[in-house]
Amino acid sequence: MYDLEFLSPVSSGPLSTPDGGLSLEDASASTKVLVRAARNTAAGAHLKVTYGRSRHRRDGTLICGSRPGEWTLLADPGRGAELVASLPDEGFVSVVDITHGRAMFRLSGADSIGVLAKVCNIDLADDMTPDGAVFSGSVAKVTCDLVRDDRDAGRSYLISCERSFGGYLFAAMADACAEFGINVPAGLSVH
Amino acid sequence: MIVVPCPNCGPRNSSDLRNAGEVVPRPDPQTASLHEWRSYLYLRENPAGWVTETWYCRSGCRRYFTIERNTATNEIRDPGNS
Amino acid sequence: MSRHGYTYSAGKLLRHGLTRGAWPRMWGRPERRDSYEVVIIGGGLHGLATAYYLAENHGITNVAVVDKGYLGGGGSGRNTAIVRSNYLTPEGVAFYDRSLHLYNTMAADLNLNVMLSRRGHLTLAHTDSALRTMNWRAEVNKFLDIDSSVIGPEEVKRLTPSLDVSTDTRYPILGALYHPPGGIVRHDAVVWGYARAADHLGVHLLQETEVLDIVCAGGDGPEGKGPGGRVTGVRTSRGDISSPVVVNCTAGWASLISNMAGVPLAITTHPLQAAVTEPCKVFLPTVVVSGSLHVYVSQTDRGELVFGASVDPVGTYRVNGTLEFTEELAGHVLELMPGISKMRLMRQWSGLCDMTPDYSPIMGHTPVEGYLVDVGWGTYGFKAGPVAGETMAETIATGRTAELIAAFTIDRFTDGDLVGEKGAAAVGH
Amino acid sequence: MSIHRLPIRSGELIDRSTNLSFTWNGRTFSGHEGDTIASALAAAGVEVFSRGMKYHRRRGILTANHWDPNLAVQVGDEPNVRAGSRRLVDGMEVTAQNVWPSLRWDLGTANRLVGRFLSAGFYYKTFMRPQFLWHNLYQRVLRKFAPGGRVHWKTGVHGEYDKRYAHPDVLVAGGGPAGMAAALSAAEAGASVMLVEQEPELGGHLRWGGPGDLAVLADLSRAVHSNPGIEVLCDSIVTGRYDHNWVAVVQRSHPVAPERLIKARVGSLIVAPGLVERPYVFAGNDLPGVMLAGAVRRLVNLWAVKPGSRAVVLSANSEGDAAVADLESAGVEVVAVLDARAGEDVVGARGRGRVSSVQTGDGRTLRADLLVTATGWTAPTSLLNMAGDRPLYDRTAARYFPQSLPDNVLATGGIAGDGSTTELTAHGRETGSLAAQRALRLRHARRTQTPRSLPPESDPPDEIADNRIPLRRSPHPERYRSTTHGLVDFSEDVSSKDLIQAAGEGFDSIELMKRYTTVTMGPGQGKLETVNAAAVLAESRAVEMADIGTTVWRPPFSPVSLGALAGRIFEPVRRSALQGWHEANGATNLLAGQWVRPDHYGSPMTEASNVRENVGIIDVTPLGKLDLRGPDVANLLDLVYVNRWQKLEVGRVRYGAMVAEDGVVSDDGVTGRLADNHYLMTTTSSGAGAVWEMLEDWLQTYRPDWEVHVTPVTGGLTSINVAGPRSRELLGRLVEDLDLSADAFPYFSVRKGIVSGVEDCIIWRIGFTGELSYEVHVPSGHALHVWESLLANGSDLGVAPFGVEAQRVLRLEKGHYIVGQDTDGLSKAPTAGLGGLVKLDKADTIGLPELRAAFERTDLPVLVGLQPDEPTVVPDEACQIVAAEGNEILGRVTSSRMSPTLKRSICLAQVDPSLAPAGTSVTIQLVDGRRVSATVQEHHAHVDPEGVRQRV
Repeated sequence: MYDLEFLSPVSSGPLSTPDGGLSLEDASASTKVLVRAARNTAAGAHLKVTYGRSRHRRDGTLICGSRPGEWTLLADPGRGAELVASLPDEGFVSVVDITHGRAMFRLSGADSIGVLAKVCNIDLADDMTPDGAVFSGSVAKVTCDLVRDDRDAGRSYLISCERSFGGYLFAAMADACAEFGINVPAGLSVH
Repeated sequence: MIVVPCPNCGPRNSSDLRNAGEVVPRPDPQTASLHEWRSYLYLRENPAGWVTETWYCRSGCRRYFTIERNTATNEIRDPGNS
Repeated sequence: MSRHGYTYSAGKLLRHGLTRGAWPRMWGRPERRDSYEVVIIGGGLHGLATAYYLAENHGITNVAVVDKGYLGGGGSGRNTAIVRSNYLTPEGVAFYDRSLHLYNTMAADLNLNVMLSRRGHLTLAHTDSALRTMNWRAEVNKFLDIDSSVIGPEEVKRLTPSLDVSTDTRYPILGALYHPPGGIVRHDAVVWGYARAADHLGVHLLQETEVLDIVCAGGDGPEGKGPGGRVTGVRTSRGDISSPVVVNCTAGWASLISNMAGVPLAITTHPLQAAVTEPCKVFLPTVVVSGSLHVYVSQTDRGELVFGASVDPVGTYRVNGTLEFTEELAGHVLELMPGISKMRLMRQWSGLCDMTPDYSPIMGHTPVEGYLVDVGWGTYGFKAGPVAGETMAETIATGRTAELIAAFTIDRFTDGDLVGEKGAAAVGH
Repeated sequence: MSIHRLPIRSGELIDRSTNLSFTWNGRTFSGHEGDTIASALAAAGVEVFSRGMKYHRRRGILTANHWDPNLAVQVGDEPNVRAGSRRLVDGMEVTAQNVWPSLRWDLGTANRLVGRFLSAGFYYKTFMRPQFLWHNLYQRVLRKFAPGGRVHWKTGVHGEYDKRYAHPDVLVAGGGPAGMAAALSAAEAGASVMLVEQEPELGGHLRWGGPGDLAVLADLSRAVHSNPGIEVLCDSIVTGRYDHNWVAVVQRSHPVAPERLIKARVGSLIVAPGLVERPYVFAGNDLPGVMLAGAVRRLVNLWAVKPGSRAVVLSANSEGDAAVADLESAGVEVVAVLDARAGEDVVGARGRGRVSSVQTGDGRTLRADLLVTATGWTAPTSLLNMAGDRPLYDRTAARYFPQSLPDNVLATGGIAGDGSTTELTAHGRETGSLAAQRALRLRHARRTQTPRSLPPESDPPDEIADNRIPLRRSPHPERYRSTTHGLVDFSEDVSSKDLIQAAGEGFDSIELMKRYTTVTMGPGQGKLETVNAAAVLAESRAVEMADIGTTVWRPPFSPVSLGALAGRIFEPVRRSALQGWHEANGATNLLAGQWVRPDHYGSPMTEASNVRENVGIIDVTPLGKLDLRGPDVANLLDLVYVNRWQKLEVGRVRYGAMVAEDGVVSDDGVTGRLADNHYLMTTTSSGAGAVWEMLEDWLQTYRPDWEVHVTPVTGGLTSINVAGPRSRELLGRLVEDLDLSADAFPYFSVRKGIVSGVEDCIIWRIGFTGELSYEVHVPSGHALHVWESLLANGSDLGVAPFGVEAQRVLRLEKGHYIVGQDTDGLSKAPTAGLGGLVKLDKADTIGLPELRAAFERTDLPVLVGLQPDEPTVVPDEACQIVAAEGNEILGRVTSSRMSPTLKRSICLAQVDPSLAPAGTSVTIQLVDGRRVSATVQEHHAHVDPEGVRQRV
């Protein structure tokens, strides 16, 4: 645990509509740990989700089956070392703390599906992408990992991308939100 | 924007993937003659019909896989079903 | 009557207007003979030009041009009609410069106005590395006496005021390769001009005649095809034709035709798409190309903007076009000219391009005697049409490979002597 | 002012309580909400809206809808607006296009005098000589006559356009009775439906029908709008159907965007666009006052506009008959109804500026100011063509019908056949159910194949056969052209006579005819013209229509603005964690691929000198970085690099170069071994993505037995190069528990450690600049802290940031080549001077046979260090190296700079092997044409070729 401040690639604070029906906020400081393991290893069994699905562990970690043989663990800031150490180390397993390597945002609210449908070609209907769905795709031309992670029965998505795209992507998302009533601060430019 | 059936992700828009072209077996670099090697590098069947080709699921599972596609119609089938 | 048949002129227009008399046919629909001295597969620009120069320059008139459809129905009528000679390699420059020369005198030579418009050709550079490539091309061009130079953003703006040369854009225009002789031609007229002239010289233009097979003897492969053999004729949808010389002048189908002779090619076929807007009053005086943005654009005399791009990344014989092409095209055009967002795209189409590993054609003799190729033109076929016809005719008539095409031999891939044009070719229109 | 406005009509669209003011050619007019531009002007008595393209004849309303070729106008800065369908907006400034100086007095009419000389393709037959006249005069004149509106390229902006994706099970193109019925039944079957209608309101032809039609319309429309499973998009057009049912919709009714492109992946596409009425070809058919029956019906019933006062109607069908009734109800005197079914005909219309008399087939001349024709329909089969269909001509019905469609495209409504409203809606309902069934099966399969989705709870719906009862095909006379010649293409001014002439000249296939005469090439793309053109061709060749075929209708169905197609332009840019600092501290940026990075901070030469004399720091984050883990990493490195990797020890770093399978140099970088099974690879900035994908390819398809995990960490590790003779001292102030001495931390080794309190930093000692230098890779969330600490702790050492330009100078002084700049698409390993690095005796390396072949060649170009003999001359990069005598290119300068260290110009160059030996004098041709001499150097490096400085 550093006593240094984590500097996010996103300089903007949370944005939301006056009625709170749509919000976009930076979550880049969250702990993100990437686990790669062959199917037959203990780590794979331990994490208990398959590609495309996610589950909340009791310790607050969101475990995402992000690719075949690949998991992403998402948790509150500062838990990287703990999560890395928590995995059974047998067989061919790689655990990489990618907290610094990924920008992440949370997009929430009933209109979030409308926002995302403007910049992402994935079918977001409830049967194709239900709560807990994990998927990857292009968002405003940046490859992203997404999780539908509803909150308080409201639609919500976690969207993460390579860190260096973070500033651009946050601005592009904010821009897509504008027609739903979010006031985009001046200076948040997609270029 | 054709749909490419990724064996891991399900159907995906082709813009999420990269087409890596016809599958051409790589000759043994120790024994191949230069002529064989350059045939592997440059010569292609290029049929107007079914071709076995590789795709990389760039925005999705990041796996390489092969499918059969009809280059005259863009129909796609699994190599297992041909 | 002239050597091209009925002579067109302003006077003739006047006479026909006054008498309302019918104009003669530009070409006939002749009866097929059983044998020809030369059979050319493909009734597009290359095939017709080859036939014309065989007849005109070498007196070989017992020639048939066979096409499965109508004249100029393939790439000849689907390209964006740009001509230029500012290539990267000395081989490329010499070759395309000869072509440009033939285009310059074509209207008079063929007695048909092909509407050559030498309006200047700008290849924009948005990055340091692109600018370096432009410099490279300019230096090679200048050394070979081609009118070509790198100019700065102010000069770009002066030549083409609708371009956005401000520096705060995502793709700022850092400069451009400027090639004053480059321009556009009415592509269909070029086809018709060669067709009309070849027809008059005695060449048979056999439309709606599909080649089903190339007949060979003595080769290593099945049915006597392949290396070591020789050609004896073609089998068509309208009967067999015997001929000691068969020339593959097709684009889009070159691999399939060549396989009929047992000669595999280093080609993959990709569509190249184009589109045109509704007409608007003329405002774009030059041909503008951006390699980084994969777009080229010019405005026709009718006021339409004609757009092209680089070939589709996925090889296919489909020519029905894609939506994403128009989306990317529009985005890129508006990066260059943000003021024209209200123009409407009216029609899109695509043609097939036979791409070779080094973006240069495959020309001349093959391991099968009497079977010659003029294929693999990628996206450059239109510019090269006249010189390809001239050099192929020379190669056929003399039996020796014409000097200008010596670098484009079929053997270069197995010999490891690729031509270096690829560096400049990303979108080199 | 609304002199032609009729009393209230039951189906009218206008809201008479509103008053919208607009201008037409500078004069103020008014209209109502619901008016089109054309209906408001027609109500005010305007008869002429445009001029023909070639002969500049006056043009009035012909079809009074979207396809009207005579109603293209300029609205503000928007050219080519369809006044026949664009709804009036208060304050619109509307002007006529293609006229000069005015619509009323147009000088272009002079062309009419010479019209007989301007036959099809006339321009191909003249202006051949002299050439200079063509270039300098004729062409300029021709360009002046280009049709169309004005694009405001100086002031226009790319406005608020956006796009969205959609995934409806069923998309219905066309909101007429059949389309609405189809949407309803599809939604009832459980499908999600998108219903797209071109007009601002649903209803299609029911809108201008009688009370019965209007009642059906009201019921259907209410049901559609209240069904939650149907998304209704009016004022929107399905512009294209592409492979795998990728469908483009341009929505004009969006509350924010002027036009929004919707890209829909559709389960089933239902094509229900109705029919397009076609004009009749006869002399004078382009006179104002000649209208189609549909135009009259729309003007009267939708906008309550009286289209004339004395009418002659030529009717071949019920639409013509209904027009007669509408005209009578509007108080228009119907002078004569000519029944085309009984062989009656019109041979001409005459008048100055507007029809004043009509010549009939039986020789009568009738006085009239309105001539209405109803001679049949064109099926707008564009979307079906795009789906691969080749519609067939049916002689009895005198129009084209779909032939064979893929399972995911269905046709209903007028395009599929004729029927009463009841029959059309019944067919629509059956089509909707079938489409839904097929789409739901697809959705079931998609859910089964997609791991993130909810697995389906039930079996897929049963496949049902297409048991729809086809709509009938009502007999219709084949009436295309009268005994006289008239216009076939109104936008292009092409007459039937032109077409017959073209066929006679050899342009006797429809495609050749199209190209020669430009028929169907205008903005309508043949909606009105195609069938008439085919009919004239058939006539001239004396063959059946069915033998002619039609031109292939290409997308888009209706023209789409570039703004809508472009949408929001997404061009991702990448920024390092330090980019904000750079910009706040005076950096001039450089765009390198997707990266934005500092080129310099004011003076690149000073920055470079400071590195040689003191210490500089540079942000090199864009350097590609790949974390490699697993027992087989060394095997992988052996495969992808030309050199050997099995013996790299933990804590050591090695340079590696890559070639592709064709032997051409593709990338390079250093790779360090951090632990037994843990490496960090770096690549060029531009090659990072490609190298990653290439590694995955080899691991997945060629050696799946190897255990290696590749993780890209480019942005996660911010890379800072600390370079210069005082770099050790500077870095020493910030590291904890790390001995930086030459013995403990030698050249080309790597350590992990804490830098300025930041853990997990990776430091390696390499020398791209040729100086003692350390590359520090810092977890990016803390990178700014480290960067600022370096600056804060080194002011006494002279630390200063340097940018890319200074780095380029430094590396050139040191003679390091850059892949893609000093090498090109043909450069093989020997050219780059990799002879000492390449190991040809490995079991496998990418491109191994080509590597072996390359080293046997003696003719490959060679990269050399080069110094101009005149030290102040810096040849531009790309200058050619030429033979001193004769006309031959022997190489080129690939990199060049003024060296601040040597105070002279230095270069790298690719040269012919004959020029490669050190000491050879070569000739460089400068950009201005001057030639200078230069001497080949012994080393690539101009400064410190022995490498003393970086090894201290």
